[in-house]
Amino acid sequence: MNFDLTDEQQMLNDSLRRFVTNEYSFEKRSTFIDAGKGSDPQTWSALADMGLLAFTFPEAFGGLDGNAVDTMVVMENFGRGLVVEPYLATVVLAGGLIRDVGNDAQKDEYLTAIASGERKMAFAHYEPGARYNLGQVQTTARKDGDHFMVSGQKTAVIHGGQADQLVVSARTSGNANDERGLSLFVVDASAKGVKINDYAAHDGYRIADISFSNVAVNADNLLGELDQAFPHIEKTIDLGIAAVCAEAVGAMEAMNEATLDYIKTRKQFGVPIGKFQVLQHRMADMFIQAEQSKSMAILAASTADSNEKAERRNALSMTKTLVGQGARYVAQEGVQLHGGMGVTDEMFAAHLHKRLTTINLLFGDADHHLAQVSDGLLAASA
Amino acid sequence: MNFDLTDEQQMLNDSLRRFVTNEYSFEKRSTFIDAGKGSDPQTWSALADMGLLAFTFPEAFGGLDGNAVDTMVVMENFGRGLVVEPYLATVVLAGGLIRDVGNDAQKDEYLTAIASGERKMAFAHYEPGARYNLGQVQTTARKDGDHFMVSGQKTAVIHGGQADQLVVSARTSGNANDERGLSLFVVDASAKGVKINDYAAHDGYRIADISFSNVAVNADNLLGELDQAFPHIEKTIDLGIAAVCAEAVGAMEAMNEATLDYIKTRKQFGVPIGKFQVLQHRMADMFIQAEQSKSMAILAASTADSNEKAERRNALSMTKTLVGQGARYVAQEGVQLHGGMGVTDEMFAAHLHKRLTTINLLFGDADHHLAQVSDGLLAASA
Amino acid sequence: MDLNYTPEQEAFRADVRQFLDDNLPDDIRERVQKRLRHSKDMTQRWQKILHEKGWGASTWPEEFGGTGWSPIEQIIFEEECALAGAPRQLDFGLRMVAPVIMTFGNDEQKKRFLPGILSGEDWWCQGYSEPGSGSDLASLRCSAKREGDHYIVNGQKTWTTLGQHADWIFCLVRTSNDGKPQQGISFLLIDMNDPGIDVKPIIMLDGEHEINEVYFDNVKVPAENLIGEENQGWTYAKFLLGHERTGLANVGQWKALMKRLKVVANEEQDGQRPLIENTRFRDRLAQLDIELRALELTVLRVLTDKRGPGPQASILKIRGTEIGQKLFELLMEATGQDAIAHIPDALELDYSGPRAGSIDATPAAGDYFNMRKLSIFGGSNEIQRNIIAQLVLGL
Amino acid sequence: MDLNYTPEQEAFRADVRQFLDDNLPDDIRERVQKRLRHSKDMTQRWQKILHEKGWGASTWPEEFGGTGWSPIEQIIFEEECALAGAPRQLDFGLRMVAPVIMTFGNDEQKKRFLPGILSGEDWWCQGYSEPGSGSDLASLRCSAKREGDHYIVNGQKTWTTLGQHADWIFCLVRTSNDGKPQQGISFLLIDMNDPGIDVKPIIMLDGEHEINEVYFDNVKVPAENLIGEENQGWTYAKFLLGHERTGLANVGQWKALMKRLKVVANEEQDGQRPLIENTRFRDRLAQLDIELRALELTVLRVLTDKRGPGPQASILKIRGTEIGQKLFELLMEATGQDAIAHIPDALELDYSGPRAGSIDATPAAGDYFNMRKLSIFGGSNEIQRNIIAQLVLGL
Repeated sequence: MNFDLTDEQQMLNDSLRRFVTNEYSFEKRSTFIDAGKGSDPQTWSALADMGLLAFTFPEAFGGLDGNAVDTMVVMENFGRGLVVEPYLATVVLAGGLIRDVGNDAQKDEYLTAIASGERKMAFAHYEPGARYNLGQVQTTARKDGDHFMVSGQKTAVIHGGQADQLVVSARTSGNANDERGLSLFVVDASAKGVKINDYAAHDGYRIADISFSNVAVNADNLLGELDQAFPHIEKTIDLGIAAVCAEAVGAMEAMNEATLDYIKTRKQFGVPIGKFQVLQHRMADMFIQAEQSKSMAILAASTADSNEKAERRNALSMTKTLVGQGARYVAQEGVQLHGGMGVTDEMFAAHLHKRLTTINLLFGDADHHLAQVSDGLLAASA
Repeated sequence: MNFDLTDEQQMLNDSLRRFVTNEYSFEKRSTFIDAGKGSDPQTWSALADMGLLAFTFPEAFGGLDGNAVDTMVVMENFGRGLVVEPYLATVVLAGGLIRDVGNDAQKDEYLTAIASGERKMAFAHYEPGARYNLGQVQTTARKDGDHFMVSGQKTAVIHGGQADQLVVSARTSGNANDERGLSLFVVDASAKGVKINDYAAHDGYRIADISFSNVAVNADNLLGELDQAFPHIEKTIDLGIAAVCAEAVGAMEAMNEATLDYIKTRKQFGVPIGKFQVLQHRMADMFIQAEQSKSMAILAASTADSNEKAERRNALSMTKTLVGQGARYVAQEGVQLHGGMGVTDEMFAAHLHKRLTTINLLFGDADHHLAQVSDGLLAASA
Repeated sequence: MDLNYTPEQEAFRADVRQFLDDNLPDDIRERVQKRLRHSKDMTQRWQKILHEKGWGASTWPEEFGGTGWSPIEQIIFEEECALAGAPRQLDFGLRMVAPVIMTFGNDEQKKRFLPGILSGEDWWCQGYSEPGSGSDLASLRCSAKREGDHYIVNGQKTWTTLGQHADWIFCLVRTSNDGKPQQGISFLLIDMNDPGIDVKPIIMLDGEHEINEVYFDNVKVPAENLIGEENQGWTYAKFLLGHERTGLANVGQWKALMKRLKVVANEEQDGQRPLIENTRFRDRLAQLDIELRALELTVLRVLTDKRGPGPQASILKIRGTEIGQKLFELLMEATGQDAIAHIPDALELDYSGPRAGSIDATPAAGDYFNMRKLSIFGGSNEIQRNIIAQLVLGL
Repeated sequence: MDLNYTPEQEAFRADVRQFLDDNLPDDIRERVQKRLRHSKDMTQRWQKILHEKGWGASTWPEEFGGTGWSPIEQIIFEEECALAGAPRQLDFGLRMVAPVIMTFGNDEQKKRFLPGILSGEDWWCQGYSEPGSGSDLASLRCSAKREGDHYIVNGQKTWTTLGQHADWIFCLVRTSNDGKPQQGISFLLIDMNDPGIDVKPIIMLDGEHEINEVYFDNVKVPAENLIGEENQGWTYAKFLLGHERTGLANVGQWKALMKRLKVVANEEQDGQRPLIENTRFRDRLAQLDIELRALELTVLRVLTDKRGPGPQASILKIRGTEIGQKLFELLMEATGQDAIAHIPDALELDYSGPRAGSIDATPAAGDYFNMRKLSIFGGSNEIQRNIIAQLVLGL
């Protein structure tokens, strides 16, 4: 039982902390977002140069065999600086799937290109009306000679508009809500029949709705086994949950620092407002929430790579619940303690607020995951 | 639309306030409780003399045709002084049922005796394992000549051990959870086969578990129509809910006054602790909770007499939810703000805490009633 | 005690509803009900329509052209307007500066300013807060020096909501530095077209332009624009804050929003079922429904209390803003991941491009972010709790 | 980073569990698991059994007869003891006065007092709070005047938990009125059998006798019972408070209680189904399960932090007590109306009379009431938040 980072992780952490502090100022970030590209080429290649894009890939494909704890270190720092690069989409989600179920040829093609920064990818899974139910897939892939014809709608695809290729889940058998019968395909974003509505997101990310209309996908682009994708989708979402929970912890800590700084300097009635006991206790509770969330984000990162499904899903749902609630508390109170300044777009706190809020909506909100844990209790008692 | 008490209600309120203040001190109350009788003869006859025990009965039987708003006025004052007399059991519950479904002979026998203070009654309805589900009745009444033979278990009978007669719900047809098939009987507490386990309650009341083993009940003692008791049971419980919610409001106001008084006088670090902003805001929230609860207790009292079942039950469940939550908040914070003193039995605040806590457990707790409101939303949307 | 509306009140409600059916323009209704971006034009058009009916000022006495309605009638009117999708009337003129002018202004000022407020021709904004003086309003520094029959105003105001549209601003200005900070404050009405006034937008966290900074550089204001007596402005400001808090309960709007939220919960899908069948979501909806009912009854209790709304009005501000924020939070969570996309163009009525999810998802997150202001502006909820503790509880 | 216990730690856990299986007396286990009234005898018997095994003091270094266990081993031990139904060891001796004696006492004092604590023969209680000095501990007035080789103690202590059983009391006493209030305080050990000591019960809101007032009337205490230096007691008290807070997280006990709560949720009926099938109840159980897991991990993080537990320990006290209170609240609500009956006799093991509802209902409400103390005693949670604000956040 120990909570220490390895020396390598500590180094990674330190260099990322420096990078975010020195190279990713709030002002720079704003210009990146205003450019509307979903990724800043210089930043992305800097991340590639740091080896970050390959860290969690197998050594054979240029990586370091990193795990979810490494991802936690990365995402926590991204959270502190609100880095909006497509790391989650490309490396954690799409890259993670290819790493976990791709064949060697696919790994060679995609992981290497991701690692070098040449290629961006995204994971198109959620569908309109599915809400957070992972098995609810109506997009179909119909076998047609040596192709699959993919048709359907995907929604809330993180950085879907910036991806060169999309990993798409589609139904190859079964009914709309069946867990069996799902398969994964790598689809070119530029393929005929792919239509992407790319939106800015409130949090500075990009997010897309994507429709597939009889898109012809070569059978070679089937990722993993036919009909067997569901457990891999679950695991990938769990990796995503662990990643955004770590990001939330970084953003909570940044919010707490910004707020603490603000209430120590901002004066009302002749004294710094941090002298008011009500704000002190509120700040103490924000601190407690961040610490509790950090503990759970560690649990999530330590469990997300596991293949023991029930235990893993329970730990991840516990984490997403607590972090979602903690993020909401810290986001709301952080703005409240900033007073009027907190609701202006010029304050970093406002942007931390927005990201913390949307993290709760990603991969299932606190209510959704509390229900998972709760129903797990029922199953355990049966 | 008006929230004013009538002149009669205002007079009732004033005289009760005086009675509770002058005749029902905390010290006296303790001696009444220690006596273990569940009712103090002098107090009970004083209430009878004030006409209180008859207020809500028909004029023809010595009453004043009062309504649930009158009961609210009474119970709010009882809440302020934590009066532990069997008013709720005798007048509101058992008396209310006899008033609503009894025939003239029954009314003449029981209401007149209740009004004069000669007779106490209780309503035995809830059963072991039923929790707050009103239709869950397994006690049976089997017709046998001109008698019914009653057998079964009742639990949490408020002042059941002090009653001369019990109004007992029993199944005369149907299955355990059917709403149809329930009937009501007046049963002598001293009848053969009635076994009463009379307990002190944490809040100073008395509460009993009662078993019926082939108790012979004369067919004349059937109250209302055979098999048709359920809607009357519901309405009686609603009257009970309105009553205890009013009581809770009185107790919350008393808790707020006691706490305010305490934090204005108790000094720490050289100043009254009421000068600490955190306690000020906590006190403000206690005040807000009491005001919101009061608004809902008025709604409950104004609706409890209605025969429009869906609307009435929804209003009562809304009220019990909000008052249950408010009572919990005020009870917990009241003790917390009293510090160490708050957890000692010598403080009035401790007793307010206990009564506010048990009120949440009577007739369905906040969770139970929130579920009723919630499921009502689903029904309304269908 | 009778919680039913009287037959007269019900008849009044029917009249209001009929009027709204007949007169509320469809485009305005649609903008409001879809929670799209509001415009100056829609607010002014609607005010004009109300004014023509004689309903321009539901809270004013008849002598000034108001309706002379009772508090209950005002509430019924507001509720029906909100449920029908009428835009909120502009508080700054109708409910803020007007009561001050009526109570403390002279006859000339009443004649000059009230008609423009009533007709909606004059757009008013508020000049209270300054950088560094938010909750601590009395520390304000924007100065007005008397020079002959004018005041020369210098300084800055901030958080000026909708100031970009304004014809007039009512300001608290410092006319003296003697005595306590509260004692040297005056209440001045300033023409926004005066030379030396500069309005700069502040962008809110939802990306919208709703608030502003207003700079005064040697602005010459006729002395006849001073309300009441010099250095007595604090008294008028406190009077006004009392008025503001009662309105902030916002029950009518929240009821309209709750109604919409229930529709949304039926329309949004949660996999194989409508969201309303999700027990956890529905329980939160039910909880909020209960809290809103308690707030509504408390507002009615306070407004019908013969003693009038005292500092207890702070309760309404606190609960009203808390409930409003939770409503917007639930609306956002109801639309889930669809709420994340930020499509500013889609907040216009003529938008026909793609949008993420349903029409309810479009404004959901932006509104949630924007509404964080509710517990901050108009006297933060911390200040309101201080008021309760000090003025109601005597702590 | 590895959240698994090492094989050595797992082996240690198995040893502890085996020992508990073999040695924890059934009657004691039953009392604890049924949450019946605790007795002095059961605490002392169990301490004796542990002492004979060499496990009398899991938190002490070996040189004083402790186990010398690592923090993780201590946690495993506590958790297994709680899960098995062992009674809580008496903190006042083992975890409060003992560390002070070890750190600040002289060799004579160590030899004299530690063995009795370890064996459980000496029952200790705490004399800190006084009427009027609760959270503001430094304002205490109970005086000790030096006369020759004795101190003469006069004054009153209160909130003295289990003082009715005590052989010894460790007291903060005022030995000087010079300087700041903190500067004149000394740390004195007093024999409860000394003439002039009077113990009066305070009945808690659950009706139980657990705390006391202790009066000192010219009590003659040998000067050799002074710990460390005169007037330096405040330093030792602060040291001790740090120790107390870490223990207050109580994770082992809460895990045992959570386990029981899950059983209760399966056993209690909600009409036609077990309570666990009630979604609303189960969701609250799940929420608490999550919070407890977060607390557990935070405790482990703090305890394995090489920098040691600083003022962050206040988090553990706050969350530990909040979670404990919620557990008892849920236990009470699980048993519903059955919890209302108050049957003091049924808290004894040999009770065979009637009881309302299940065995879990008997102590449910009383425990809930009693546990309100958790957020008040040992430095109220308000004080803990002050500590975080001031010492951790620098406010």
